[in-house]
Amino acid sequence: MMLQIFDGLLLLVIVVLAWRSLNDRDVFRAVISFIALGLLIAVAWVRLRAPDVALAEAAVGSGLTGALILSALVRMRRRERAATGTRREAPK
Amino acid sequence: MTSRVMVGVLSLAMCAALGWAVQSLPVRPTGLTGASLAKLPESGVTNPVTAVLLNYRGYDTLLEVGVLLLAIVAVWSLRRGEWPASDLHDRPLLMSLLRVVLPVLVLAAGYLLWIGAFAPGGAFQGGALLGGAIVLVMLGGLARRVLAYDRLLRAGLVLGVIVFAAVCAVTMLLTGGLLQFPAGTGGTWIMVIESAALVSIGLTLGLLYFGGRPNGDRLDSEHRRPAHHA
Amino acid sequence: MTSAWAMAWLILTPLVAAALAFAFPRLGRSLALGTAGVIGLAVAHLMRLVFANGVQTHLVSGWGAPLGIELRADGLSVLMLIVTALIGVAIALYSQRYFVSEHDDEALHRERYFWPLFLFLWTALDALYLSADIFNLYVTLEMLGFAAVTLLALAGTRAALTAALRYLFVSLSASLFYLLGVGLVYGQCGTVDLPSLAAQARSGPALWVALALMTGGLIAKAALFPLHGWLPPAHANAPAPVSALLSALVVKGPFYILLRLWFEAFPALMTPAVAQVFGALGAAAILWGSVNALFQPRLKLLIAYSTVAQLGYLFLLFPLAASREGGFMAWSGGLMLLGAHACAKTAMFLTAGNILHAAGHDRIKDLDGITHVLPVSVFAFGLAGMSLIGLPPSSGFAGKWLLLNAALAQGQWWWVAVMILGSLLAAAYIVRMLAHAFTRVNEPKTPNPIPPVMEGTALALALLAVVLGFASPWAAELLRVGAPVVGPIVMGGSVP
Amino acid sequence: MVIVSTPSTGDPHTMPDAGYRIYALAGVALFAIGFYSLLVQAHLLRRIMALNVMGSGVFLVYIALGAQTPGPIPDPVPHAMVLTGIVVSVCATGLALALVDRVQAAAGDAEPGEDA
Repeated sequence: MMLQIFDGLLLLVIVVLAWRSLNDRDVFRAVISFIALGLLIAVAWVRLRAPDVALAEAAVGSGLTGALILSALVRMRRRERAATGTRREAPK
Repeated sequence: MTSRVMVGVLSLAMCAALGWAVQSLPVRPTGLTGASLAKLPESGVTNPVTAVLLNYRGYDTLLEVGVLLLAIVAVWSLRRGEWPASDLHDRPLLMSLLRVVLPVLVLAAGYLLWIGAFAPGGAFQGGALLGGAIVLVMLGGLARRVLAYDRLLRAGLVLGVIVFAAVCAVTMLLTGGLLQFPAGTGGTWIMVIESAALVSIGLTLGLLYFGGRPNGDRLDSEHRRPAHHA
Repeated sequence: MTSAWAMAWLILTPLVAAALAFAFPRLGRSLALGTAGVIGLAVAHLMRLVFANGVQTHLVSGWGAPLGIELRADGLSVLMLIVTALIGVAIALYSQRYFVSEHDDEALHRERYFWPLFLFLWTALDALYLSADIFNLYVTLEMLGFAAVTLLALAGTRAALTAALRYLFVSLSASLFYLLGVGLVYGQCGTVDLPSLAAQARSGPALWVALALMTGGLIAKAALFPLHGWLPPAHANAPAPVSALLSALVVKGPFYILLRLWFEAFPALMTPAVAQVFGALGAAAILWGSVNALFQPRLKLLIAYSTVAQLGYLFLLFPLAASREGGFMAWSGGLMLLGAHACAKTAMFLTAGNILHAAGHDRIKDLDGITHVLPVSVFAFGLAGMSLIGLPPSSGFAGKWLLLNAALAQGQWWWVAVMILGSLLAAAYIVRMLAHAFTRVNEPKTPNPIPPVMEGTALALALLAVVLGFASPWAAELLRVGAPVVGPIVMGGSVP
Repeated sequence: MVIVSTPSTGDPHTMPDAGYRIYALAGVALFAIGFYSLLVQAHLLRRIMALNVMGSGVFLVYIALGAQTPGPIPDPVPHAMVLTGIVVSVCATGLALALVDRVQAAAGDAEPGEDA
C-alpha cells in the first residue's frame, strides 16, 4: 500500500515536472525542472527493477543531457546579450 | 491561440488512444524473459541485460556504436566547440582535486565495465563516467594539451567501431556467422568489444559536452591561408 | 562466399570506411571509391544467390527470432540495395570533383566531413534494407536521419541550416512515434521480428494504434503529403550530391519499411479503406507537388517539388497491390518507378549542381542559352525528364505502365486519371525548364569550367533512367522472390 | 544453475500488475505532453527538451511493459532497447544543440554561412 502511494506520487511529480520543464515561462527554471525530471525518472527505473537503465539514465539521460542543455542556454543568453549590447564578437 | 487549442485537442486525443492501447495489452505479456534466461549460460555473461546488448542483440549495439561516432562527426562538422583555454597551473586547487577525483572516476568506469558481465553496469554506464572524467580534465585546463593529440583523439573516437567490426570479421571467420562467437568464448569477445566501446563512448560523451570540433582541429589549421579571414 | 558474408560486407565495409574517413580525413575520397567497389561486388553476389536459391536469411549471433536479430534479403531488399549502390557509386564519383572544385577552407572543410557522413548514410541504408527486425530498423532510421541532416547542413548557408533544423525536428519526433509503436507491438506480440509477426497475424486495438504511430512517423520521414513541408527547402538547399542522395535514396528508406509493415507484418490490418487512404494521399501529393513544381522560380526547388509528386506515385502501390487481381503487377510497377525515380532524380540534381557551378545561380528564367554552355548536362536533364514523365522506352514508362494496367484491371480508374494528369504536369515543368535552356542567346557568358566527371556521372545516371526500362522483366523476376503479393504480369509482350 | 544477481528493489511479487500499468500510462502522458509542447513552443531549447520528454515517455512504456512479464526477473530485452534508446537520444540532443547554435550564429552574422 505504501509503495502504491509512493508510485502514485512519484508519477504525479514526474508528469507535473514534465509539463513545467516544457511550459514554464522562465526558460532557466524549465531547464532545472528538466534535470530534476531526469533524476526522478531514474528513481522510476529503480522501482521498475531496471537498475541498468537507472544507472544510464542518471549519468546520461539526466546528467549529460541536462549539462548539454544548460550550457546551450548559457551560450544563448550570452549571444542575446552580445546582440543587444555591443557588436558580437566571434566566439573563441 | 486557436492553433494551440487544436494541438491540445489533438494531443489529448492521441493520449487517450495511446492509453486505451496500453490498457488493452495483455496483463502478462509474453516477453522474452524465459528465452533470455534459458540461453544465458551460452551467452558468456550472467547479467541478462548485457547478454541482450552484446550477444542476443549485439547487432543493434554495433549500429549504436556507429551512431555515437556519427554524432561526434556531425557535431564537429557543424561548429567549433568552446574549449576552455586556461592552463592547469592557474588553478592549484582544482588541480589537486582532479588528482584525487580522476583516478577514482577512471577506476569506477573500469569497474562498471567489468561488473557489467554479471551485475548492473557495462560499457555505456562506464562510458558515461569516463565521459564525466574527460569533461573534468578539459575544464581543468588540460584541453589544449589533449587536443594537441588530434590524431590520438580521433583514434580513440573510432576505436569502438573498428574493434567491434574487427571482432565481427574474426568471429565470422571462425564460425561463419555474423557476431556468432565460438562456443564458450562469448565472455572474452564481449569483454574485448566492451573495452574498446568504453573508450569511444567515454570520449564521445565527454567531447559532446564541448559542442564542436577543437579550435586547433588539424582540418582547420592544415590548409588555412592567413589571407582568408580578412 | 555465403550470403551471410555478402550481407556482412554490405554493412561493415561502409561503417569501417566511415570511421577511417573520420580518423584519416585525407583518405576519405579513396575510401569512398573502395567502398563503392566492394559494395558493388557484394550486391551482385547477393543478387545471384537470391536468384539461385530464393530468400536469403541470416540469424545474427546465431540465435534467431524472437531472441536474436535476423538479416533477410529477398527480391525487394536486393532491388533497394542495387538502387542504393548505383546511386552511391555515382555520388562517390561526382563528389571526387564537386567539393574540391571550390578552392577555399570552407570547401575543404565540407569535403573532409562529407565522406564520413556519406559513408554513414550508406551504412544506414544497407542495414535498413537487410534488417528484418523492427527495433533494429529504428536504429538504422536514426543513423540515416542524423547523416542526412548533417549532410544537408554542410551547405552552410542560412537557408540550408534552417531547413536542416526543421528536418531534424521532424526526423527525431517521427522516430519517437515509430519507437513507441514498436514498443506496443512488442508488448502485444512478444517479438519484434518481421517474419514472426507475419506468422502471428494478430489484430486488436493495441496493434492498430501501434501501426498508426509507426505509419505516422514513417510518412513524415518519407515526406508523403501532407507531411511533406520539410522536404522542398531541405532538398533544394543541400549541396548537389547531397540533394541527390536525399531525394533518390533517403526518403525511400521509410517507404520501404511501410511496405514491410503493411504488406508483410500486418496484412490483416490492410483493409480496403486503409489502402484507399494511402492512395488518396499519394494522389494529393502527385497533384500538389507537380503544380508547385510548375511555379518554382529556382531549378533545384522545381526538382524538389517534383520529388514530392513522384513519392506520391509510390503510395499508389498501396491500393493497387493490395488487390488480388494484378497485385503483383502494381507491386513491381511501383518499385520499378522507385528505381527509375532514383536514377532520374540523381541525374537532375547533379545537372542542377553543374548549372549552379557554371552559371553561379539556378534561376530558371535566367538560364537562357545554358545549352550552349553545358550541352551534356542539359541533354542529361532531358533524358531524366523523359523518364520522370514516363515516356517509352524509359524505366519510368515501364513502371507507370504496370501501375496503369493494374488500375485498369481492377477498375480503379480514378488512379489512372491522377497518373495521367501527373504525367502531363511533369511534362509541363520539364518543358518549361528545357524551353529556357534552349533559348538562343547572342552572347553566351563564359562559364566556370566543369570537370568532365561531373557531367559524365549526370549523363550516365540519365541514360540509366532510360535504358533500365529494358531491364523491367528482369526486375519483375527479381521482385517475385519472396514477394508478399502474387499474380502474373498480364500484358505479355507489351513491355519491352 | 543460472545465477542472476540483478538486485531487485522491493519484492517483485507483491507489486500488483496495475502498479506497473500506471507507469506505462504515465509514459503515455509524457509522450503526449512532449508532443504538444514540441508543436506549440517556439523556443528551440524547449523543443529539444520536448523531444527528450517524449523519449522518456516511450522508455517508460517499454520498461513498464517489461516489468510485467512472467518470470523471476523483468524482461531484459526492453531494458537493452531502452539503453540503446537513451544513448541515441543523447546523441540526438548533442546534434540538435550544435545545429541550433549554428543556425542562430548564421542568423546573427552579417555573412550567413560564415563558420562561427
